[in-house]
Amino acid sequence: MSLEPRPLTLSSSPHAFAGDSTARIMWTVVAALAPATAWGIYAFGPRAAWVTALAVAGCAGFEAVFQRMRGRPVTVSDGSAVLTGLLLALNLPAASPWWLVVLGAAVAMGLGKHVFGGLGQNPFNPALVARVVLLVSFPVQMTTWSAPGSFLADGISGATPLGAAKTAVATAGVLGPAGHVDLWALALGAHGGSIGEVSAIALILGAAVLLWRRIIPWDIPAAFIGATLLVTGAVWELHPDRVLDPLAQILTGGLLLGALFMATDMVTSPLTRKGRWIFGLGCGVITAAIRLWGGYPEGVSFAILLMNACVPLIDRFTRPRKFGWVKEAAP
Amino acid sequence: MSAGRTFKRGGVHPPGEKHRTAAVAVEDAPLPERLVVPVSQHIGAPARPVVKKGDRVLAGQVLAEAVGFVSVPVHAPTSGTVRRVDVAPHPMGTPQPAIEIEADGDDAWAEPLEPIPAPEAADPSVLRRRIQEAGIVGLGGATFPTHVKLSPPPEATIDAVILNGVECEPYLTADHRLMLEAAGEILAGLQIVLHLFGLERGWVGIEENKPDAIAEMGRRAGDGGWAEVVPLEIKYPQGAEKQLIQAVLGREVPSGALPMAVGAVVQNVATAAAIHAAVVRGRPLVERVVTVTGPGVREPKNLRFRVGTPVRHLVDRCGGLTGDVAKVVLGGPMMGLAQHTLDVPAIKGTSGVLCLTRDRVRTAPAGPCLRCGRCVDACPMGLEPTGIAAAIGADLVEEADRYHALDCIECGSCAYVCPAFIPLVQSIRYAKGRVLSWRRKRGR
Amino acid sequence: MIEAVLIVGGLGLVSALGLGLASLKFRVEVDPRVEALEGVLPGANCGACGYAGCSALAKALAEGAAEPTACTPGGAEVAGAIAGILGVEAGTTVRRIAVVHCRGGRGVALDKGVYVGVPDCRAAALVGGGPKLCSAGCLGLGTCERACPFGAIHLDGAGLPRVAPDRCTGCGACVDACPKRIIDLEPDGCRVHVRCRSTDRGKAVKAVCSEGCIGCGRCAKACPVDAIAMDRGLARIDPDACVSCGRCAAVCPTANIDDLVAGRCKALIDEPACIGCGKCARVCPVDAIAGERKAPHRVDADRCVGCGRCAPVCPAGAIRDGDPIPTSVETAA
Amino acid sequence: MAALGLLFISAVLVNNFVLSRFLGICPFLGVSKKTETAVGMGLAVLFVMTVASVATWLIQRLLLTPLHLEYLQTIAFILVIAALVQLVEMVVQVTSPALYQALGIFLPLITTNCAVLGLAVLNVQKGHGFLETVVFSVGAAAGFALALVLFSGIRERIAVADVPRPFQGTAIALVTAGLLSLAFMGFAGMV
Repeated sequence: MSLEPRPLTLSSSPHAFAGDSTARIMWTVVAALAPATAWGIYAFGPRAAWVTALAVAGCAGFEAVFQRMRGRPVTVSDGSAVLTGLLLALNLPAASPWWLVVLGAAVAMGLGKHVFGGLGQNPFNPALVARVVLLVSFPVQMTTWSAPGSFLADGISGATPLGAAKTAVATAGVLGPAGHVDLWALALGAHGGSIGEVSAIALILGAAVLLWRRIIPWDIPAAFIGATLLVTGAVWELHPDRVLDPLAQILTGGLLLGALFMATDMVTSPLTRKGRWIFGLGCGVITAAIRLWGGYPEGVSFAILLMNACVPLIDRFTRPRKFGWVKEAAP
Repeated sequence: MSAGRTFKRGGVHPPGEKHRTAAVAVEDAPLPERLVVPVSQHIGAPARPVVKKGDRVLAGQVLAEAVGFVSVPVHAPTSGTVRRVDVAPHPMGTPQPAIEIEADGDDAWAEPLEPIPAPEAADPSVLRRRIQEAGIVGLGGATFPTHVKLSPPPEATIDAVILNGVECEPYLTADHRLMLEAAGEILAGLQIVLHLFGLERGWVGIEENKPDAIAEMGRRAGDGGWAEVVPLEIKYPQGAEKQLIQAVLGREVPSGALPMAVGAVVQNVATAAAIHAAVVRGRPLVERVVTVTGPGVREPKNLRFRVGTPVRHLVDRCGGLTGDVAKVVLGGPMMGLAQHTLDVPAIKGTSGVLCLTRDRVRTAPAGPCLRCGRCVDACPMGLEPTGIAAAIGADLVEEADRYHALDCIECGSCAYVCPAFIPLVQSIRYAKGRVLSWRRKRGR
Repeated sequence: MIEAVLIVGGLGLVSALGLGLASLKFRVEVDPRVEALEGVLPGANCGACGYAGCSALAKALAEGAAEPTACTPGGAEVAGAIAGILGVEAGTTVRRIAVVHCRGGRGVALDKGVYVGVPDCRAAALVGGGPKLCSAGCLGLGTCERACPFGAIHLDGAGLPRVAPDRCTGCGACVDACPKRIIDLEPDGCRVHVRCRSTDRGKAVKAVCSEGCIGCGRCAKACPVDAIAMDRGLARIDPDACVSCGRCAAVCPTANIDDLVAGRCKALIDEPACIGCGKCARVCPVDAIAGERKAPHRVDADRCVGCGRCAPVCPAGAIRDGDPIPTSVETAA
Repeated sequence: MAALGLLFISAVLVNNFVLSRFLGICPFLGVSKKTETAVGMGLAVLFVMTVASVATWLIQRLLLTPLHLEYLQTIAFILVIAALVQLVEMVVQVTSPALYQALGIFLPLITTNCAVLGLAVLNVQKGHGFLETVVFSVGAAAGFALALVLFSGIRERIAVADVPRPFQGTAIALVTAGLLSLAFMGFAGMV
């Protein structure tokens, strides 16, 4: 006789699972950011490590606090807060004062995430919400860039190539020396900027893993980068003396970090492939527009937030074609 | 890349897990001492019992008769004495009326239905009646009465008959073995179905993970071209009716419609074999092949059993359970029903007995949806499972309807891929019920 | 100054003319009563009336498609207001409240196994009928609690729903929400309930639940007014006939029957005050009151079940509480 | 032509009436629960804004300024707007009773909508010509509709989210509106 194992598990079908989990996805993305983080710490020194640690710990801490306040299980171990913290840190200048980082973590977790009910329910990318709140509230601290290699990171030197270009055009009307950028230095990460955005190579390396593991879709980065390239390229053709060349546009600022790691955030990007293309294109066009004509030198964060806001509508109008429906009824 | 045809949208690739039993020949399960034969083993009106406690019955004798058109009779699986006509455990979970038979061990058969040795000369209405009399239902697991499927309304034109030998559910090999061991009967069944519609030519869809079955069926079908064996790419749910029709014929069954809307009829291979047995040999449907498998079973096997045999009896025949079984499923892992006890009867629709060990059973609670979109990509019906689940979770029935919850075929692909462990199929099944009652209420 | 007046006046005139013309073209008949009706309805949109929310009911009321008493949660007050607006007579409404017919909470009714899935009774019922071995039992996942628009239902420690009678409006949202159909609306007057819906045999019930109705029939025998009928092994109390005497609860061997009456007393007639009208005798369900017309009546204390129906009908106020009747709980203790 | 284009973009994005000038918050919060309603409201506002600003511009140019009655601006403008809103209300009630129901009190409230009046006043203050008035008005109304529709999409998502109790309802709507406004700050300095 077969002894009955008691009690048996009762659940609806299916009874087999692909094996991926939220925690695994989050931690994989965290791991994929390791090269960019490492480069940031190498380039900007221990100060960058301190900011990173503070942001990560801050987000994890606030996540726990807010979850406990709501009487929900604390899910710091799923890695989502750690990921937000890491992304926030990578978006901050290495010279950020401690209070800026902690405030950013609080804003990311509070206003960005838990006000909306926590993981999966926030319409905007929490790290970007924090970055933009800090940027408009503390523009000086948020744009005090350190030059890589200045291991003291005291905020005396360094402007981002985009910032330099904007200032040059604003003051002299032409790029002048600000137009001479070394593409290789940009790719490697030897220029000013926030901790995680400077090294294109490190970012691409990490994103390659995510693309291969299908954790991020390729459509969003492709559309995002493509659109930026196209718009800035077209304007560069007309005014090469006032606009950085399109390749430099891709390699500078937060574009790669944004396109590969922020715009691809599952929670705040569209569900379907068509939607992801629209989303990516929108991000690219807005980024280019802000960079070319806006008051801010960099537009990636704003662009992604703006497109985040469009996601519900995009989803609504890019429903997948249902099987057996020749023509989709009104959405 | 696979050369096989397949359906266009969605689908997943769960590990096959068929190695345990694919090479194990079908074995007859010995008769149990007691059999519990539910009167409801099909979709439609439950059969009405015509025997009472104490009656002697012979194998093949009618125990309960069909009630109406969408219903089939239930036959005695072996000879013995009726011990009880009462509610008894049922694979669906809630106890249902059943006839309990104490087997006498003789397995004496009643007079068979009159054999029709030359079905190609018989009148289609006679054949359809025979298929109902024999209690034949779809053996793929849906258990829809076969004669109903074979009786389209006069305005429908059927021009394609497809036999479903896909067996896309992981673990299961019952149809695979049947195609290897009874290819002739299956094809004879196909011939009868083709005759019913006055057709010359049919298709047999088989996934490419069964090359031996493809070869065997192809060999038996011969060169006449009347039965085309179609190799299909390995992708779940290839065996779902609408997906199979699209894979084989390239036709898309409209939402809410039956396959006959595109002129197609799909029958499982085991059903075809049962049709052959019922027509040519006059045998009612009282037995089928089941795959008893999973990491929790000592010696996984393909067993031919009599309807009403307790699952416990089948598991015992396979060496019993290993220690840490945590879930018992009737059917396959993607669409099967979890059981709370082994004391349920295996019935006409039981294609598998799957015993999963603790390490394969998920008990972690569901997390919030990450909107990763994997369920949307996986859904073969082009639905947004997460949208339906979220809508019904917030009690927005109308919203769930707008998401076309009713189109869901409950294949399980969405929940299979969900990294947040959300029981999407259960949510959607629930949503379907709510949408239906909401529509009824609105219609009022 | 004059220009100002002219300009503003002229603009007003032009607008008024334009609007006047437009209103001729775009005329819509609105029944002003609809708005008034919406005003008196509770606005909870509970759906108890069978319409999609209060405004839908208001429309139906104005069209005469619904009765003034259609809003059960609103009770007599709202019905009166509606009748006033519509200018009709309001019917009477009997106050009904939700009653849960199961006491198979945790530790009382056995589970089939470990349920993993959507934490909702209706969804859980789709997984093999739900995680309880008793197929008629409460699944305890709180769907009724969430369905109640008035916060009148809460799960207790054993996972069983408890109805707060003062908050329940009898809207029936929980009745529709329960997949096991174990919640009914019953007249508020009936305070004794069979808390089981299983029609299984006694043995089968005992195997899965220690407090289910096993169909022994003792309650039916004990009932002085024949309000209990045995239906396929399940006792059912007819709430209209029940006098809430609690005798059934006292004899139930599985303590399944709930007796919500706090304390009962035998009726006692103050003989000098009795005017001998006989009203009390007519309402007594157990014929415990007798007496000659115009002469003082007496209560047969052995027969009296303490239902309390006589006291309110006495025009002389001559009936008061006599000896207390021990409740079933005290009997059990 | 280019100037008009810039004026339009400025009105839609850079100086969005709702998200940058914080005008018309009442309907923005009131009728943004469903996208369908938001679209209806957006169209109604588009109509009222365009016609009202044209009408008020004409009144200002042809009556008030020549007669030196500028002090009557507010009352005259409100009169015109109110009449227009009445007209829209009648049309909507006939053509789409469902939308009329959904818009509820917010439809007549367009009358006192500061966005409409603000637009009319802005047109005068900025000394816009007729064509500029039309373009600016359509742009402003389009910006209002855009913000409203975007916001409604997000709110539909929030409706099924597990928002903490103290934030449910208007609170979370205001938080979201704030974040949306923050995102629109990216356009600052563009024109």
